[in-house]
Amino acid sequence: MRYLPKSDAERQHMLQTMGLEAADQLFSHLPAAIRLKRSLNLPAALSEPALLEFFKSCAAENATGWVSFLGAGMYHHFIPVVVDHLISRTEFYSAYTPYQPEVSQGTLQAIFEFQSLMCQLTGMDVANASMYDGATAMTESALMAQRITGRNDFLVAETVHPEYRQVLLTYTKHLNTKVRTLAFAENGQVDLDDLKKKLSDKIAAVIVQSPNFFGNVEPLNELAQLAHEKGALLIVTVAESLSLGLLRPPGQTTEEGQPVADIVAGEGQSLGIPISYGGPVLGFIATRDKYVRQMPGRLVGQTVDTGGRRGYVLTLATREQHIRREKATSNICTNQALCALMCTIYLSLLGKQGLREVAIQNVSKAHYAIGRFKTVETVEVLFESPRFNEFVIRPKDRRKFSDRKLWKHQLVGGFSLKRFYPRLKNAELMCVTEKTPKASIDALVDLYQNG
Amino acid sequence: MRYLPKSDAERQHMLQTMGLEAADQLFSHLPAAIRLKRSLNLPAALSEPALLEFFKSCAAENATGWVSFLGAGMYHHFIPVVVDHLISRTEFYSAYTPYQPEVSQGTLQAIFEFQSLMCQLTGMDVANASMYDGATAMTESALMAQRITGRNDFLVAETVHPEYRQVLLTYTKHLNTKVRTLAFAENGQVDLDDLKKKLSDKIAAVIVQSPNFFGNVEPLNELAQLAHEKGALLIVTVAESLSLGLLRPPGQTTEEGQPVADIVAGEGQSLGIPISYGGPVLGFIATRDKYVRQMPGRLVGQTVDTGGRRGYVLTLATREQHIRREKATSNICTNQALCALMCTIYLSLLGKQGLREVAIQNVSKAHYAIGRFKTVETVEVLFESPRFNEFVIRPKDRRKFSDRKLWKHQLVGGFSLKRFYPRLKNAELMCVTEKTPKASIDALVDLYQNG
Amino acid sequence: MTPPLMSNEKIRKATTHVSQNEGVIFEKSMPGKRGVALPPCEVPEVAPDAVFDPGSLRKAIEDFPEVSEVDVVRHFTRLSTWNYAIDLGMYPLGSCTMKYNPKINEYVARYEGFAQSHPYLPEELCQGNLKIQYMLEECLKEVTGMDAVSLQPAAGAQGELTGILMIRAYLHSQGNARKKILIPDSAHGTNPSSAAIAGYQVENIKSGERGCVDIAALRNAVTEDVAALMLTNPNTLGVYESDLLAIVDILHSKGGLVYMDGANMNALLGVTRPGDSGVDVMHLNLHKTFSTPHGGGGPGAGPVAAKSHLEPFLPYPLIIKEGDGKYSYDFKRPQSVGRVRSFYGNFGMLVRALAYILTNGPDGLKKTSEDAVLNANYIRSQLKGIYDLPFDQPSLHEVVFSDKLQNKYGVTTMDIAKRLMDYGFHPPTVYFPLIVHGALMIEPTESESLGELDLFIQAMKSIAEECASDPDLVKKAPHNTRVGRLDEVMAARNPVLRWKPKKP
Amino acid sequence: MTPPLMSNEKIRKATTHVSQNEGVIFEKSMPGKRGVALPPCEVPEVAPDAVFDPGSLRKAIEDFPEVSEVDVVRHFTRLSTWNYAIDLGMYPLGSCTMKYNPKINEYVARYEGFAQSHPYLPEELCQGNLKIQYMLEECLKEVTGMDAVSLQPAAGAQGELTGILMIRAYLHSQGNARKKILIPDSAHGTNPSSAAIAGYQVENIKSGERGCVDIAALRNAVTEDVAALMLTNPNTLGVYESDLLAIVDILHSKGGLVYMDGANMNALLGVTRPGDSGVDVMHLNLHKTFSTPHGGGGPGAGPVAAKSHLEPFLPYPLIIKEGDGKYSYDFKRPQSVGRVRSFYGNFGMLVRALAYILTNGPDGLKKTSEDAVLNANYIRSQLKGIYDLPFDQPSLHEVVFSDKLQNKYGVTTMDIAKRLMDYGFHPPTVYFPLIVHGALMIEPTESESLGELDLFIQAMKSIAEECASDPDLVKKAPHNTRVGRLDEVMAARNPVLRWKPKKP
Ligand SMILES: Cc1ncc(COP(=O)(O)O)c(C=O)c1O
Ligand SMILES: Cc1ncc(COP(=O)(O)O)c(C=O)c1O
Repeated sequence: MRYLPKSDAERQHMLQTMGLEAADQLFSHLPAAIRLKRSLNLPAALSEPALLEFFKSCAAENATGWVSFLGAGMYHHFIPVVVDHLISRTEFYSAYTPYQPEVSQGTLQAIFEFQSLMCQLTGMDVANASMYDGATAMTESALMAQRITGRNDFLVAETVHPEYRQVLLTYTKHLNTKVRTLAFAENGQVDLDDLKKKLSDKIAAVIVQSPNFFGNVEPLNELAQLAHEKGALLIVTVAESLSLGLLRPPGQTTEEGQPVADIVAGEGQSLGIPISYGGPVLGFIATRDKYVRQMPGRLVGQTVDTGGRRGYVLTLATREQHIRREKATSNICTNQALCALMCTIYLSLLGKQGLREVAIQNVSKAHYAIGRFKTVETVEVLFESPRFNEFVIRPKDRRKFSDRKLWKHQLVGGFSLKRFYPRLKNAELMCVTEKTPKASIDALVDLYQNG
Repeated sequence: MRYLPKSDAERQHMLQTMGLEAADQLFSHLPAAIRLKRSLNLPAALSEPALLEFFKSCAAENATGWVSFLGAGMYHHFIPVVVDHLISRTEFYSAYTPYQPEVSQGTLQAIFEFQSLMCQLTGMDVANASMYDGATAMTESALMAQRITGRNDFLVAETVHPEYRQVLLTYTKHLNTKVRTLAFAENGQVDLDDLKKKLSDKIAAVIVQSPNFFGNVEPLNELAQLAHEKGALLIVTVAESLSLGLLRPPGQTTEEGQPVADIVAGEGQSLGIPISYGGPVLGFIATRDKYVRQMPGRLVGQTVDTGGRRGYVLTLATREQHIRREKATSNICTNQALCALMCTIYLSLLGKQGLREVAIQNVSKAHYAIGRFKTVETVEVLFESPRFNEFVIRPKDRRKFSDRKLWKHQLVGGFSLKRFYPRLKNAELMCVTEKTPKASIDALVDLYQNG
Repeated sequence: MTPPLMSNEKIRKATTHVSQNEGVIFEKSMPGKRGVALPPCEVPEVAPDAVFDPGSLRKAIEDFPEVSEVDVVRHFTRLSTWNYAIDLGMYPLGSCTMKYNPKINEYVARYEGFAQSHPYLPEELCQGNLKIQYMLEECLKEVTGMDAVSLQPAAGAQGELTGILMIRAYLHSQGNARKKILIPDSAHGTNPSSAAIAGYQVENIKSGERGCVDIAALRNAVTEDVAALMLTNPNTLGVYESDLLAIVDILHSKGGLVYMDGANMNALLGVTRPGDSGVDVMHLNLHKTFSTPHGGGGPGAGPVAAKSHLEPFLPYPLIIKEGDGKYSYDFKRPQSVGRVRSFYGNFGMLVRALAYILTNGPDGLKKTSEDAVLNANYIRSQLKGIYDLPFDQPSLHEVVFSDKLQNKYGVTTMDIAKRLMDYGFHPPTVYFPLIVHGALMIEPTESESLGELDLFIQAMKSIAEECASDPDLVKKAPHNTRVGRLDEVMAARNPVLRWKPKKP
Repeated sequence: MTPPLMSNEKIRKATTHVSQNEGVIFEKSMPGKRGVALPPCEVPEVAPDAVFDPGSLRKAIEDFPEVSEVDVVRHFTRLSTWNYAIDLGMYPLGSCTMKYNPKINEYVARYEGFAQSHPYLPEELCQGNLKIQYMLEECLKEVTGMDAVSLQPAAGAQGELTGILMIRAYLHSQGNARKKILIPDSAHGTNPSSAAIAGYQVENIKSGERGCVDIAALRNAVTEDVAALMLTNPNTLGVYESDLLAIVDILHSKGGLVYMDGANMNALLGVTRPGDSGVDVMHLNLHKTFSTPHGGGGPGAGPVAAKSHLEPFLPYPLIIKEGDGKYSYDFKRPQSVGRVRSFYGNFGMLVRALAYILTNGPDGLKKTSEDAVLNANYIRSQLKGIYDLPFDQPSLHEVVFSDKLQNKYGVTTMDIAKRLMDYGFHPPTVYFPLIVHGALMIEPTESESLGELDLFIQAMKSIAEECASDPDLVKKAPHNTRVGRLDEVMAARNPVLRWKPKKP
C-alpha cells in the first residue's frame, strides 16, 4: 500500500466527516447482486526487491545482448543516453495531454518542435502530434484520402509492410472499400504496369512504402505522376524513417515542380525510440497545408497570451473526437506524445550533420554486407534496385544449417519472408544498421558460407 | 566536442571582439618555456557507443550479481529505486554548495532534514551536513575532542574498523598525539580492564565502535562511565548505521540520566547509498549542542526572509575554513551532500516502522546463519556477545576448500581477518543482511560443511 | 494588468519563483555545432550517389537544428519546468485518472532485455515477453470478470474501435451486423467516433434526470437494428449505472450486445466486475487505472476484454501457454477482426501495468479503488453547496460540479480553472461531460493525501469567494504562470503549426 | 515591498512561474503511513530482546517520518524545483568550475558491476575497478606532467592535506620536516586550513601589486624553516603565475617544495603541465575540471599527483599493473603517509572522470580549456569599465571584478549577486578572493554558449544601470525568487539546526 498516502486514522476521519463508518459504505448503492464477494484471485503483493527479481528473470528469458539482423519495420539504432535522461523528467512523462496550456508550455513547445522537424524531414507543410504507430498512421492517412477525394478504394503495393496492410484491412473491410494490392517487379519495386492496369477513378489513393519492405527505394516520381493523372493521391509510408536523413523527402516536389507524395505517413521509431518489442513507437502523418482540416490527431499551434507573449496551444480541435464526436476525422485521443518527445530530442542531438552521417553509415554497412553475401556462392541476393539498410537474400539451401546454429553465436538472422510472401519461401530480409558490428556481419556471412 | 556549445564561427567572432585572431593568443602571456608543445598523450576521443562498450566491459570484469558475505564497513542493503530517481534530478545533482540560499532552498531544506534525521537516529542534539566517510568522520571527531578537552591523546579500541584507525593515525601522527589501542576481550567487546589501566587525564577521548568490527555491540554505558570519570569524552563510531534503527542511540543518556556518547561519528552508507566500491559514501558527526562550535563541516540552519517566510541557510560558518582559514575546525569544504540526500530520501521512505523492520531482518538472518554455522563441527563461531548482522567464524581447517570453490557458486565468502589481526589468522568476518538470500546462506554453510 | 499574487494567506500551496525562458530549438542552431559524435564506420564509406540516383537524394536539410549536447539538455530541461506534473501535486483531471506513476515501473520497463527486444524475435528467444503478456492478460481477465483479452490496442479509443469491430464481426457471423450503436449523451467523444469508424450509425440516448441511462428511453431505442450499447460505467458523472443488469437484459433480449468503456475502472477494482454483470466486451485504459504514465499525451494502452462468445473475433495473434509451460503466438484466427496495430501493442506499457498489479496485489487494488472513491466523496462533501452539484447521485471516483453558482458574477468554469493554476493546482477537466453546462469534473484519484485534498478544497472555496468579491481577478487568471491566458481563437484562425525562419 | 518584476525588456532570460510550497518531511508524517514494503524475511524472525540486553535496544524513534512513497516523491521533487542547476543555465561561480555534467557519465557509473561492487572483493573479482583506477591515474599523470597519482582523497581539501603530509614525510625523511608553509593571501581557505592540520604554521604572503606572488617578498620569506609554498595556479584571480619557474627555483634552492592547488586546471589542459614547471605535488578537483557533478556540495574527488621523489609517500594502497596485465593493490608502502580515507576514494566519481577524459580525448580537453578561457575573456572584455577590474593582468578561465563603481550608489557585491537571481542567473562567487574588496568572481566555464554569455553580459550591464537609477531595487533583491533575502545573522545568532515538533 506504499502508493496510498493515507493512514487508517485519516481514512476514518474522512469517512466521519461524511457521516460514514466504513469505506464499504461508499459502495453501498451498488446492487448487492453484482458486488464481488471474494478477493480478486491475483498473485499476492510483491515487495520491490521481489518485483525486480521477477522482471529481471523475465528479461533474462529474452535473448539479450545478441546481435540481430532483424529489421522489417523496427530498427536497432543507437540512442544517446541524453534522450532517456530528459524524458525521465517527471514534468514530461507524468504530465497529461496539454489541455491547459498555461501550465503545459513545455509539452506544447516540444510538440510544436516535433511537428516542425517532421515537416523538415518529410518535405511537407504540416505534421501532426503523432499517431499510434506506422501501421495506423498509414491507415488513417488512407481514410483521410477518402475524405479528401470523396473516393473509396485503394491500391496498395505488396511491398508495403504486411502488418500495415493488415491494419488497413481491419479499418476498412467493413466499409464499402476495395483494397487491391500492386505486385512488385523483379527489382523489388512496385510493378508500374500493374499500377497502370489497376488505376481508375475509384481510387482514393495509391499507397506505397519507400524504402519498401524489401529495403528498396520506390520510384516515387513515376508513381506520383501515374496516381495524380487519375486523380488519386499518393500516400508514401516510411517505416525506416532514418532514411529521410539522406533520401529526397517524399513531400518535396520533383525538379519539375510536380507534387510527389500527398501524404507521408510512417513510423518514427528509428529516430530515438527504443525498439521495445514493437511498442510504444511513433506514428506520424505529414501533408500539405490544404489538407490540414482532414488530418487526424492533435495539432499544436503558436499563439500569444494576454500580454502578447508567444505561447502554444492545442488547436484545430474541431477535427477531433472530443468536439466532433462521430463526425471527427479520427477517434484517436491519447497518442504517442512521449515518443514524439524522444524523437525531438534525438533529432536535435543528431542535427543536420549527424543525421546524414548515421544514414550514410547505414547505407555503407548494409552495402558492405550485401557485398559480402554476393561472394557467397550458395546465397542469392534478390531485388536489385537502390537500398537503404535492408536487403533480401535467398540461401540456395537453407537447410544447410539451422537458426539454432546462429543462436549459438548469439546472432539472430533475418526475417523469414515466407510468413507474408509464400512465394518467397527461403528468402530472408536482412537489416544492417550503424549498430551492427562489422565482426558480426562477417561472422554471419561466414556461417552462411560454411554452414 | 559535443560538450562545447560553440561553432567555430562563433569562436572567431568572440576573438575578434577582443582584437584577437586565434584562441592560442589567449595563452600568449604564458612563458613559452612551459607551454606544452605536443598533444596530450591520451587515448583518442571515444564516441558514446564506444564509451558504453568500454565501461560495460570493465563492469563485466567485476563479479556482478554474485552473493557476497562481505561487510566490514560497507553493507549490501536494498535501496528503493525512488532514491536514485530523485537524486537524478539535475536540480539536485548538478547544483553547487548552497552558498546562495534564495536559489538553493531545495538543497538547504533537504540538508536540514538530514541533520534532523541524524539527530533522531543518534540521539544527539545536532548533526552536521556530512563528512567524507566514516573514517574521516571518526578522525575529525577525535580532533574535535582535542579542542573540547584541551587534551591530546586517544584510546582506541582495536575493534574499531582498522581503516578508520589508520586514518586517525595519518591525521595525528605528526602531531604530539599518542594513540593507544584497547584490547578486546574474549567475547569480542572492548576489554574494560585494559581501558581502566590505560585511562588517564591525558586522554581526550575513548573511541569505540558499536557494533564493532567483529559485529559485537559494545557496553557503551560502562565505557562512558569509565571515560567520563577521567574527564575523557566517549566517541562512538558506527559503521553499520542501520543498527541505529534498533539499538539504543549512543547519544541518549542512560536510564539513570548519565551521558553516554559525547560524539557519534560514523558511516551512513547503509542508509540508502550504493556500496560503489567504497565511495562515494557518507560520513556523519552528531554531538550535543554545547559542542557545536567545535564541530567540523557545514551546518544548515533555519531562518526567515525579508517577508518573514521560513527558509534555510548555511550557518555558523565561522567554524569553517573559508572564514577562519588556518584556525578553522577542519579543512573540509566539498562534502558528500548528494549521499546525505540519498540517506534523507531512504530514511523518509523506510520511516519509523520500515527502518526497524529492516534492522530486525538483519538480526534475524544473521542469527539464522550463526545458528547454521554452529551446527558445522569444523567451524568455530567466535566472540559470544550480542551481534547485529556480522559475526566471526573460524574454520578449523580452511585449507579444506579454496575461495575459488565458493566463486564457482557465485558466492564470495567473508572478510579474512588476518589482514588486520594476525592473531585471528583463519578467522573470517561474515556479514548477512536482509538482502542475503536464505538459499545462499544455506549454500555457503553447506560448502563449509562438506568442503 | 493585475499584479501577480505571491503566496499569501489565501494561496497556500504555491508561490512564484524564477523560471527560465527558452526559444524554440531552431533558434539555438548555429552551423557547425553538434550534439553527437558517431563511432567510426568500420567499413568503407559508400558515397550516396554510388547507390542512389542523385534525384532521389536530398540536400542538407535546410534550417535543421545544429546544437551541442549542452544546448539540448538545457533546452528540454527548461521546457520541462514549464509543465505541471503529478509529482508536483494533485492533477484532478476528471476521466483521466492522473494517479502516481510508480518509479519502479519505469525502471523495470527499461531493462535491456525488454527495451532492446525485437518484435520478430523467434518465440523461443522472447519467452519473457510472452510470459509478461500472458500474465497480464490473466490478471485483466480476473479484474474484469471477462474470458479473454487482447493487449494489442494502443489506447482507449483503439480499444473501443476493436471492441465494436468485434461486435460487428460477431453479429455478422450471426447473419446481420446491424446498423446502429446507442451511446448515452454523457459519453466520451471517442465512443461515437469509434463507432462511426466501425461503420455504425450513432444514436445518442439522452441521459435520464439523474444523469444515468433512462431505462424506459433505452427500451424504446433498442430495436433489431441496434448492434450494441456503448456504456461508460461508472459513467462520466462518476456515477455507477445501477441499472446495469436491466440494461444488459434489454440489449441481450433484442440480440444486441453491451460494450463497456472501462476508462473508469479505477472506481471498481475488486468491488464489482463488469463481466459478472453481463457486459460482453470492454476496454481498459492501462494509462489510467493501471498507473502507466501519460507522457504528456501518450503512449497509453487500451486492452480489450471479451466474453467467450466474442473471443474468436479478438485481434490476432493471441498468446497461448503450451502444456510444457512455453508460450507462443496463435495467428490462425480465421474469425478475427484482424490486426489493429503492428506487432503486439505498446509492450512497454504492458510491463508497467503488470508491475503495478503485482506490486498492489488483490488487497492493494481494492484499497486503491476505495481510496479513490473516498477522496472524490470527501471533495464532494466539502464543496457541495459552494459549487453547484447538478446531479445528486452518489459519486464514485469523481464528482462533477458546475459553474452555475458563479455565473451570476460573470465567472465561468474556464475562469475558475485558470484561477486554480495561481493556487498551484492543475485544473479539473472542464466542460465535460457535455450534459452538464459548465462542468468541472474532478477526479482526485487515490494518490492524494488528506493534506493535498484539504489544500484543494481550500483553494476552491477561496476562488468561490473571489468570484463574489473580485470576479475580475478570476476572469483574468492565471496571474502567476509564466504566460497569461493564451489566445486559442487566434491559434485556430491563423494556424501556425510549424516553425519557420523569420524572413530576413 | 517592490512588486516582483515579470519578464520584460530588461530581464530577458527568465520570468516567474508558479512554484509549489512544501513543508519539512516531518510535517507530512502520519502514524501508520509507509513508503516501503519489505520482502518476507525467509527465516524465523528473531525477537530483538532475545539477542540484545533490553537496555541496549531503542524504543520507536519519536517523530521519525511516516510517509508514503507518493509523499516522498512529491516532497523531494518539489524541493528540487527550488534549486538553480547547471542544466537550467549558466552557473558562473568563480573557482567552482560549474561545467556541464555529461549524462553518459551518470549512466556508466550506475552499472551494477560498479555500483554493487564491494571494496573488499578479492582483486581477481574486481579487475574492472582496478583497471579504471589505473587508467585514470595514467591520464592524470599525463595531464599534469607528474609521475605518480593517488586517487584516494575524497575532495580538494583532502588532496591538499595529503600533499602537505607527503611533503612533511619527505622532508622528515631528509632529516627535518620544517615548520612553515607559505600561502599567498589570495588562496582558498582550504589551503591554510589543510596546512594547519598537517601541523604546520601558516605564513601568509601578500600578493604583489598585480595580484600575483611578489617574487622579492617570496625570496625574503623562504628560509630553511619553510617546508613548502602552496600555490594556486592559475591563481584565484584567474591569472597565470608567470613567474612559476622562478618561484619553484626559489623554493627548491632552499630545500623547500612547491605544492600546487590544481583546482583551476580547467584553464590549462593540454596547454601547460605543472609537472613540467617543477611543481612537486598537487591535487586536482575531479568535480571541477573533470565534470563530475557537485551534488549540492559533494561528493567530489581530489586526487594527488606527485613527482617521483614524493611517490614513496603517497597514501597506500597503490595500484600496479602486473606483467600479465592483471592489476593489484600494493599495500607495502613503508614510507607512505598512510591512509586518508577508507577504501579507495570516491570510486564512483573516478568512473565519471575517466568517462569524461575518454569522451574528450586530447584534442577535446585542450579545446575545453581554450573555450573556458575564451568565455572568461569575452565576459571580461564586455564588462570592463562597467564593473571595476581591480587587477588588469590577462585572465585565463575566470575574471574577478569588484563593486567599487557601484559602491557610490550604496550598492554592494551582495546586492548585485542577489539581483542577478531576478535576471535568471546564479550569482558569481562573492567576496573571494579576499584580496579584492567586494570581489565578484566570474567563471563561465566552456559549457556556455555565446547566447548565454550575451544574456549574462546584458544582465550585468542592466544591473549596473539599475545601481545608478534605482539602487533600492538592487539592494532589496531578489524579488522574483520564492523567498526573499534570508536573514543569515539571525540564523547564526539563534541557531535552529534541526527540526523539532512544535510544542503543543
Ligand atoms: C471515458 C473515456 N473513454 C475513452 C477515453 C479514450 O481513451 P484514450 O485517450 O486512451 O484513447 C477516455 C480518455 O481520454 C475517457 O476518459
Ligand atoms: C582554489 C580552490 N582550492 C581548493 C578548493 C577545495 O576543494 P574541495 O571543495 O573539493 O575540498 C576549492 C574549492 O572549493 C578551490 O576553489
